[in-house]
Amino acid sequence: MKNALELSYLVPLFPLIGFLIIGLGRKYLSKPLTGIIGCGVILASFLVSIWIFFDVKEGNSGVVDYFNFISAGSLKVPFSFQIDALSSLFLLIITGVGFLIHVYSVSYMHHESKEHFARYFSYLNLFVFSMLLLVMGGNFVILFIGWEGVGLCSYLLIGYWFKNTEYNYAARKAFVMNRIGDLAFLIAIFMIIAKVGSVNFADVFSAEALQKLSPSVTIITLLLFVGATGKSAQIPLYTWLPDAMAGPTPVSALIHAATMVTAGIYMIARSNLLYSLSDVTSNIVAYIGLATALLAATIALKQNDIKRVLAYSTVSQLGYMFLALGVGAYTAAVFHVMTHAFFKALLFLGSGSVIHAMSGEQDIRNMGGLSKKLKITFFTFTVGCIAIAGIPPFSGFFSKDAILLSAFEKNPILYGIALFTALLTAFYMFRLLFVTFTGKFRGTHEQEHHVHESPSLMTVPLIILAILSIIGGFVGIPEVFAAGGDKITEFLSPVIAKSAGHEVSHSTEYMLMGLSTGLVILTIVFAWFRFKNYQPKEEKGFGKVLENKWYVDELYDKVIANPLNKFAGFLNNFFERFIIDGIVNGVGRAVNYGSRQIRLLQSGQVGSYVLLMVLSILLLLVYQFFIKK
Amino acid sequence: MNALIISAIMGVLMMFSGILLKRKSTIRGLALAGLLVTIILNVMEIYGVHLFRINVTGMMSFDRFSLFFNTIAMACTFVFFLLSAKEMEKVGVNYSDYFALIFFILSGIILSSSFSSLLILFLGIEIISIPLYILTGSDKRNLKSNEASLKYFLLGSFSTGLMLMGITLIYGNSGSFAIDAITNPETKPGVLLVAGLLLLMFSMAFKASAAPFHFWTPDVYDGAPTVFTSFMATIVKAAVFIAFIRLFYHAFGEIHNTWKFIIAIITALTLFIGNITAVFQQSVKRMLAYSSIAQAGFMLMAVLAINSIGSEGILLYTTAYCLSTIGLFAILVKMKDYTFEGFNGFAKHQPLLAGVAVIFLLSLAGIPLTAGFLAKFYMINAVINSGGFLWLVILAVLMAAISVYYYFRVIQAMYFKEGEAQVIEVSTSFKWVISLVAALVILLGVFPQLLFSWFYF
Amino acid sequence: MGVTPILFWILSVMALFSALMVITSKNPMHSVIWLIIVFFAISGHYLLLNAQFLAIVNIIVYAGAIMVLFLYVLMLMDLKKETEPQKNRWLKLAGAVAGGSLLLVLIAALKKADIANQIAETRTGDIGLIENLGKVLFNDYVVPFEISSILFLSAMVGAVVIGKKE
Amino acid sequence: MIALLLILIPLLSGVVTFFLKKENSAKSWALFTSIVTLSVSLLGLTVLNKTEMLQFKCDWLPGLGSSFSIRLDGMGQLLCLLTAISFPLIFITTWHRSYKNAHNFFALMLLSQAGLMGVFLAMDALLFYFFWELALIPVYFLASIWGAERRIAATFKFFIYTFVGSLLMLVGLIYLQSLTPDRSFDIKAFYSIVLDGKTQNWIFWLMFVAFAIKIPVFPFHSWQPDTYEQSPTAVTMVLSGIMVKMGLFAVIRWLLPVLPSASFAYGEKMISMWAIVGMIYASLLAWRQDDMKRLIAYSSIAHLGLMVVAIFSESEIGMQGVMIQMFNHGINILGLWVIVEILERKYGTRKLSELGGLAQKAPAMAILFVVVALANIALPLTNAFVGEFMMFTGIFTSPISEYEMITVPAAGLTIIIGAIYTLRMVQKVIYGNTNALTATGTDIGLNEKLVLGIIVILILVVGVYPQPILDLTKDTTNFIINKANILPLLKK
Amino acid sequence: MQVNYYIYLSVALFCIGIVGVLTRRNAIIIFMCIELMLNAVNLLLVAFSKMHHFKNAAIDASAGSDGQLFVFFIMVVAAAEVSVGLAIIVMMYRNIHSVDINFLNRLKH
Repeated sequence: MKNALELSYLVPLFPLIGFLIIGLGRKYLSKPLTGIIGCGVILASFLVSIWIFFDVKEGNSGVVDYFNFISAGSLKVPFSFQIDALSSLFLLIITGVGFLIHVYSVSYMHHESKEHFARYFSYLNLFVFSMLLLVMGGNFVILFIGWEGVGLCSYLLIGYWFKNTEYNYAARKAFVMNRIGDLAFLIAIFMIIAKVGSVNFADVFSAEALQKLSPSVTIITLLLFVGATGKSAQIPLYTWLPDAMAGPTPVSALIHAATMVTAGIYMIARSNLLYSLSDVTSNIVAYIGLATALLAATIALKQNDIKRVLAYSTVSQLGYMFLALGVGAYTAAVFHVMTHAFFKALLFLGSGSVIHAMSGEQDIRNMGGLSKKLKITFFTFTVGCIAIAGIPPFSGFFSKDAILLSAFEKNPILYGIALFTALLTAFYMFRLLFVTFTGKFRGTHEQEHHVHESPSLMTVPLIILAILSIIGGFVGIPEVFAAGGDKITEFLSPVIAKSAGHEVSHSTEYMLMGLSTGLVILTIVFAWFRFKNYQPKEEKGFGKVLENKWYVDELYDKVIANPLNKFAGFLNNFFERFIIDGIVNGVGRAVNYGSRQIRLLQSGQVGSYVLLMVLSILLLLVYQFFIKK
Repeated sequence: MNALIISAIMGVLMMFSGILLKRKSTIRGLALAGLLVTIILNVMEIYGVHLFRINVTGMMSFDRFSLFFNTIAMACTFVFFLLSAKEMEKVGVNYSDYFALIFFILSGIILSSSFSSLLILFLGIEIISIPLYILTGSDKRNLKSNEASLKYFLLGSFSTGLMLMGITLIYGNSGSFAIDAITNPETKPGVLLVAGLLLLMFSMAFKASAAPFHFWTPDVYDGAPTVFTSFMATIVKAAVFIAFIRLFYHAFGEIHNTWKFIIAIITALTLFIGNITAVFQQSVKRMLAYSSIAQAGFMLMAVLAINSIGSEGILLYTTAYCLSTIGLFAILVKMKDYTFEGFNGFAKHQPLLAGVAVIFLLSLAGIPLTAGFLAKFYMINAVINSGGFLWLVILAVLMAAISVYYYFRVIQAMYFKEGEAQVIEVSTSFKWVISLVAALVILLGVFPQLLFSWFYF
Repeated sequence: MGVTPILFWILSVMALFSALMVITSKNPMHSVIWLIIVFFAISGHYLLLNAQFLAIVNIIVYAGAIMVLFLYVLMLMDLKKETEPQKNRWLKLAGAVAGGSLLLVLIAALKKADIANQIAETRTGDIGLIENLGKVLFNDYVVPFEISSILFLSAMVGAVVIGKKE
Repeated sequence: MIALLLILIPLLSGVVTFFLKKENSAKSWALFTSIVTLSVSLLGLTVLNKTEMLQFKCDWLPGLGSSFSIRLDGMGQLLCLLTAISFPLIFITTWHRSYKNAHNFFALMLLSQAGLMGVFLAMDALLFYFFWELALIPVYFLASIWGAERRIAATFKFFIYTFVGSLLMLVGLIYLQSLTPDRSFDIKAFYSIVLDGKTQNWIFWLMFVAFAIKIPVFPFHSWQPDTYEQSPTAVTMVLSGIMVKMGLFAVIRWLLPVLPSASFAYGEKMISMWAIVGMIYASLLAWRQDDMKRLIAYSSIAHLGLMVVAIFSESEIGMQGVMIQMFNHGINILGLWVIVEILERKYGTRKLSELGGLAQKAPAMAILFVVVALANIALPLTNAFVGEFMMFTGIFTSPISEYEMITVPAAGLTIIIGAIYTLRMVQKVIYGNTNALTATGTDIGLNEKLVLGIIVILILVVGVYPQPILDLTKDTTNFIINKANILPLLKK
Repeated sequence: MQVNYYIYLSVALFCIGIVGVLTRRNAIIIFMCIELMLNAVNLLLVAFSKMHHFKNAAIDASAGSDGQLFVFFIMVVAAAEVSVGLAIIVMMYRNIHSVDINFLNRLKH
C-alpha cells in the first residue's frame, strides 16, 4: 500500500473528473446517473480524505510537488499540495459535508431539467475541486487558485437560475466583492515574494523567512486579512453573502455556510505564524470580527427571509471565528469552523427542506406551525438551533466557549460583547425556529395543502448532520472537563502551536460557561414567549433600520458604486469624447481649418503673389544680414 | 552632349514635321523614336561613346550624375509620351509644335543638369521656362489656360530678374561665372556673395515652387492643359531640383553654414504650406499641384543635406515622383470630372486603373514597398546624416502624415464610395504601359539598387 | 570733380527720375517713353564705362526693337489712361513700402561689401570694344551662343503657337 | 528557412488569392495556406536548437546598410505561433460570412499576415519598418472596404494616427542608424550603440510614440474603439489579437535594449504611471459601453496597459509575464471576438442592451463564452492568470521600482473593474430572459465550436501548464533584461 | 568711379522696377518694369566687369569681358522673352479685352 500522501492528488482529482464528465456529458447523462457520478466522486474523495486524515494523525505529513506551475527567473511556483493536520481536517469537513449536501441536492434539485441538473452538479463538483485546491495548496499561489476558483463557483451557483436578473446581480456582486479582497490578497502575495522570494508555505513560515518578513508583517497580514474579509464576508465586504442566498439552498449550505466562507479562516490559520508576529493586525482582526458578529446578529433579528436569517447568522458566526483568530485562538477558530459547518449546513439544509415543502416560499411570515408536518426537519432544525446557540453538550457550545474564553483572557470587554452577540444569536435563531415551526400556518391554502416532509435523500443528510452537530464538539472538550479531551488542539499542534494553556483559573472558566449557558437559555425562553404565536407586523423605528440591514447596501451604493458609475459615465460621455478624442479630431480639424485659411493666401492675384514674395525676400534678407549672428 | 544636340535637332525636326507629316500618329511615332534615339545615345555617352567632340570651355560638364539624371528625365518623358502624347491632340492644332517645345525643354533640362557656369544655368532655366509659358497657354480659347500662362510668364520673368541680380552680385564678388570658382574657402564669404547667393536661391526656389515663392504653382498647374501640367510638374520640376542641388553642392557647398538655415526655413514652409493647403482642395488636379509643392519640400531636403546620400536620394526621389505623378495625371486626363467626387466608384468600373492609381498614390504618400517610400527615406536619411535639423525631419514626417490625408481621399473615393466615375475610353496598350509603370514603382520600392547599381555600375 | 563724375551723376539722376516716371505715369504710352529714356541713360553709362558694344546693342535691341514692340502692342490695344483702373491704395502703398524696404535692406547690406571702394574703370579699358568682345564670344562663349539659338527657336515656335489663328 | 517560409507562404499565397475569382476557392485556399503556415510555425518549435533553420539573411539594400535578415528567437517563435494560430481560426470563424469580392478580402488578410510575421522576425530595423507598414496597409483597406457604416472616417483616423507614429519611429530608427559605427540597420549594430542620455531621450520619444499609438497607451487610444467597432470582425481580430502586440513587441525588441537609460528614465516613472491611469480609465469606460466591440476594445487597452507597465519594470519575471501574456491576450481576445462575430451574424447586433438570455438558446456558446470571459478577467487556471500574476510580481519586485505600493494596487483596481465589466457583459448577453431578438436563437455551429474549443483548450492548457512557453522565451527575456538593465552602470 | 555707386544705382533701379511690378495693374507696364529690372542688372554687370578688368588686367587682358558677354546674353534672352510675353498678353487681350491683371482671378485658392 502506498503512502496516503502520494495519493493526495486523488482528492481533488475525483471532483475534477466528476466535473468534466458531468459538464461535457450533460446532454447525454440521465439525472440519476448524474447524481450518482456527482455524489460518487465526492464520496471517493471523502474516503481518500479519511485515509489521509488517519495517515496524518500518524504523523505523516508533508508537501508533495507535482510540477512547476511557474518558473521564471528567481520565482518558482511549484504545483504542490501540503498535507498536514490543518488541511486534512478541512479535507474531511469539505468532502464529508460536501458529500452530504450532494446527496441532499439530488433530491432537492430533482425538478430541474436534465441539462440544468447536470450543470448544477458539475458546478458543485468544480466547487469542491477548487475548495480542495484551496486547502491542499502547498503555497500561496495554489491557495489563491482555489480561492478564486471557489469564488467563481460561488458566482456560477448564485446565478444558477440565470433567467432571474436579480440573481445575476447578486452573483456579480459576490464575485466583485470577493475580487476586492482578492486584490489585497494578491498584493500580500507579491510582498511575500518580494521579501522572501518564494510562496511556498514551508519557505515563508520558516524562521529565516519570518525574520525577513517581520518589518512589514503588519501590512502583509492586514492585506491577507482584507482578502479574508472578502471571502469570509466580514466588514466591510460582507454584504454579498446575504444576497448570495439567491442560489439553490444546498449551495448556500455548502458554499456560503460550511466551506467557502471559511476559507478566510483557513488562510489566516494557515498563516498563524505571521499573525502572531503582529499585534496590530491581530487586534484589528479581533475587532472587525467582533463588530461583524454583532452587526450581523442585529440585522438577523429582523430578517424575514428564512435563508437571510441564516446568512446573517453565518456572517455573525464568521465574525466569531475572526474574533478567535484575532485573540490568538487559532485552534478555537478552526474548531468553530468545523462545528459551524455541521450545524450551519444542517440549518441551511433544514431551511431548504422547509422551502421545498413550501414550494419555494422563503418568507417566514408566511409559514408557521410546520412542526406537525415536517417532523424530521423540525427536529433536526431544532438541534441545529441548539447547537448554534451554544447549549452544552451540543457542538456549538464547545467551540463557542473556547472562543469566549480566549476573548475573556484577552479583554473582558471583548468577552462581554461576544457574549451579547451569542445571546442575540440564540434569540434570532429561536425566533426563526418558533416563527417557522410553531403557531398557526400563515401561508395560502394551496401551500398548506402541499406541505409535506422531504424525501429520505434529503432527510438522511439532515439526520447525519444533526448527529454531527450534537457530537461534533466532543473532539474539543475543554481541559477543565477532561484532561486530554481537547483532541483537536492536540491534532492541530504541528501547524498551530499550542498555547501554554489558559491563564484563567478553572473556577472562572466554569463561571463563564455557566453564565453564558444560563443567559442563552433565558434568551430562548424569552424568544419562546415572544414568538410562539407570531403575527407579522410592520416594523418601525429602529426595527426598520435593522430590517433594512442598517442601510449599508444603500450606503455603499451612494458612496461608492453610484459615484464611480457616474464618474465612468462622465469619462465615457465627456472626457473620452471631447477631451481625448476631441484633441485627436481637433488636430484634424485644425489642419482643415488651417488649410482653409492658408489657401486664402492663394488669392489668384499676381500683385499679391509678388508682394508676398517680396516681403518674404525682405524678411529672409533681414534675417540673414541683420539678425543672424 | 549627345543628348543635348540630338534633342535640339529633334526639336527642329518636330518643328518641320507639322508641315511635312499629316498624320498625327506619325508625328507621335517620330517623337517617340527620336526620344528613344536620344536616350540610347545618352546611355552610350555614359559608356564613353561621344558623338560630338566640342570644347565647352568648362561651361558644362557631363559627369555621371548629370548623365544619369538626363537618362531618368528622358525615360520619364518617354513614359509621358507613351501615356499622354495622344492627349496632346486635344489641346490645340499645333500638335507637332508641342513636341518641338518639349524637345527644346529637354535640351534645357540637359543644360541645367550639366552646367558648370552660371551662364549655362541661366540659359538652361530660360530654355525650360519660355516653352513652358507657351505650353501653359497652348489651350488658347480656354481662359484658365490664358490666365495661367500670363501669370506664369509675369512671375517667371520677375524671378528671372531676381536670378540675374543674384548672379550679378556673385560675379561682382568673385569675377567669374564658373561654379567652382565662386567661393573661396579661405576667406569669409563676402556680403555680395551672400546676397547674390540668396537671390539666386530665391529664384531657384521659385522655379522649384518652394514656399514662399510657390504662389504661381497651383494656379499654373491648375490652369494649364492637364497633359502639360503632368510634364511640368514632374520632369521639369525634377530638372530644376537637379540644377538646384548641383548649384548649391558645387558652388556653395563650402559655405553651407551661411545658407543652410534659410534653406531649412524654406523647406519647412514648403512642406507646411504645400501639405496643409492641399488638404482642403476639391479638385484632384489642384490637389496634385499642391502635392507637387509638398513633394518639393521633401526634395529640398536633399539641397539642405548636400551629401552623397542626398544626391543619390534625389535621383530616386525624382524617379519615383515623376513616374507616380505622370501615371496619376495620365489617369486624371482620362477622367471627365476632376473633382474628388468624380472618382467615386472608380474601382468598380476600372479596377485596373484604380489599382495602379492606388500604387501611385501610395508612392506619393510614401508608403513602404513603393518607390516613394524609399525616396522619402533617403531624404530623411540624408538630413539626419548631415547632422542637425531634426526638427525639420520631424516636421517633414508629420506633414507626410497629413499628405496621406489628401492622397487617400482619392483612394477612398475610388474604393469605398459609391458613384459613377466617368472615364474616357482607354486603350489596352495604355493599360499595359501604365501597369508597367506601376510595377516599376513597386520594383524600385523594393529593390532600389536596380537604379543605383546602374548608377555606380 | 572731373567730367566723369558729373556725367555719372547726370546720367544717374536721369535714369532714376525716368524710372520713377515709368512707374508713376498714368498713361502707358508715357511709361514707354520714359522707359526708353531710362535705356538711353543706361546706354550713356555703358559709354562712360567704355562698353561701346553694349551701348549700341542696348539702343538697338532695347530702346529700338523691344520698346517699339511694346509701343506697337500698346497701340494695338489702344489703351487709354482711364482704362487702367488704379490699384487699391493700400496695396499700392504696401507695394511701395515693400520695394522701398527692400532697397534699404539691400543697400544697408551691400554697403558693407569689401569691394565697395574698388574702382570700376571709366573711359578706359578696351574689353568693351566689339573686336575684343567678339573674340571672346566666338572663342570661349561659342557654345552658349549656339545654345541661345535653341532659346530663340523655342521663342519663335512659341510665338507662332500662341499667335497663330486657329 | 523556416523563418523565410513563415513570411513567404502568406505573402505569395496572398498574391495568388488576388486572382482567385471564386469566393469559395479563395476561402479554401486562404484557409489551406494559413494552416500550412501554422504547420511551419509548429515545425519551428521542434527545431529550437538548429539556428541555421531559424534564420535567413541576404543582401537587400547594401547602400543603406540594410539587409534582409530574419530570425526566429523565442519571442518571435511565440508571436509567430500566435499569428499562425489566429489566422486559421479567423478563417474558420468567418467561414459562413460572405464577403463582396471575397478574393480581395482573403488576399489582403494573407498579406497582413505576412507583414505581421515579418515584424516579429525582422532583425534589421529597416526591414522591420517595412513589415510594420505592410501589416498596416492591408488592414486599412480591409477595414475601409468591408467595414461598417462609419468605416471610412474611423479607419482613416486609425491609419493616419498610426502612420504618424510609425513615421516618427522611422526618424528614430534612421537617427539610430546614423549613430551606429558602420551605418547599419542590423539589430546587432543597434544593440551595440552606446549613447549618452540626452540623445537617447530624443530618440526614445520618437520611437515610443509610435509604439504607444499602436499598443495603444492612454491617451493615444482613441482610434481603437472606433476602429474595432467599424472594422469587420475578422479584421478586428487581426487588429486586436496580433497587431497591438506589434507595439509591445517593438518596445521589447527595439526600444528597451537599444535605449536603456532613456527607458529607465521615463519608462518606470512616467510611462508606467500613464499606463496605469490608462488602465483604470479604460476599465471604467469599458464598464459603460453598450457595444460589445467597444467594450472589448477598452478592456484590451486596460490589459495592454498592464503589459506596458510590466515591460518597463525591467524585471525578468515581469518580462516573462509580458511574453506569455502577449500570447494569451491574443488568444483570449480572439475568443471574445469570435463570440461577437457569432452574435452579430446571428442577431445582427452587438449591443448588450439588445441581447440576453442566450444561455437558454445557445448553451454551448454560453459555456465557451464564459470560459473566455473568465480568461479575460484572469481567473486562475486560465492562461491570463499566469501572465498577469507574473507581471504583477515583476512590477512589484522590480529592481528599479520605488512606488510599487502605489502602482500595483492602482493597477490592481483594474482586476476588480475588469470583473465588473466582463461579468456585466456575460450577464447581459447570456443571462436573463430572452427577448424578441434572441428568442429564436440557435446554438453555434460546428466550425464555431471547433474554433472556440481550440481557444478554450489553449486557455486552459496554458493556464495549467505554462512552463513550456516560459522556457521558450527565457533566453530572449534574459538577453533583453541584461541589455536593458542599467542599474549596475548607475551604481558605478 | 567707385563701384559702390553703381551698386546703389543699380539696386535703386532694380527696386524701382519691383515697386512698379507691385503697384501697377497693367500687364504691359508690369512687364516693362521687369525689363527695367533686367537693365539695372545689366548696368551692374558692366560695372563689375570693368571693376574686375581694372583689377586683373595685368594678369589677363580680357579679364572682365565675361561680364559684358553675360549682358549680351541677357539681352538675347530678354528679346526672346518679350516676343513670347507680348504674344501671351495679346492672346489674353483677344480673349478678355483687357490687360488688367486683376482680372486674372479665375484660378485661386
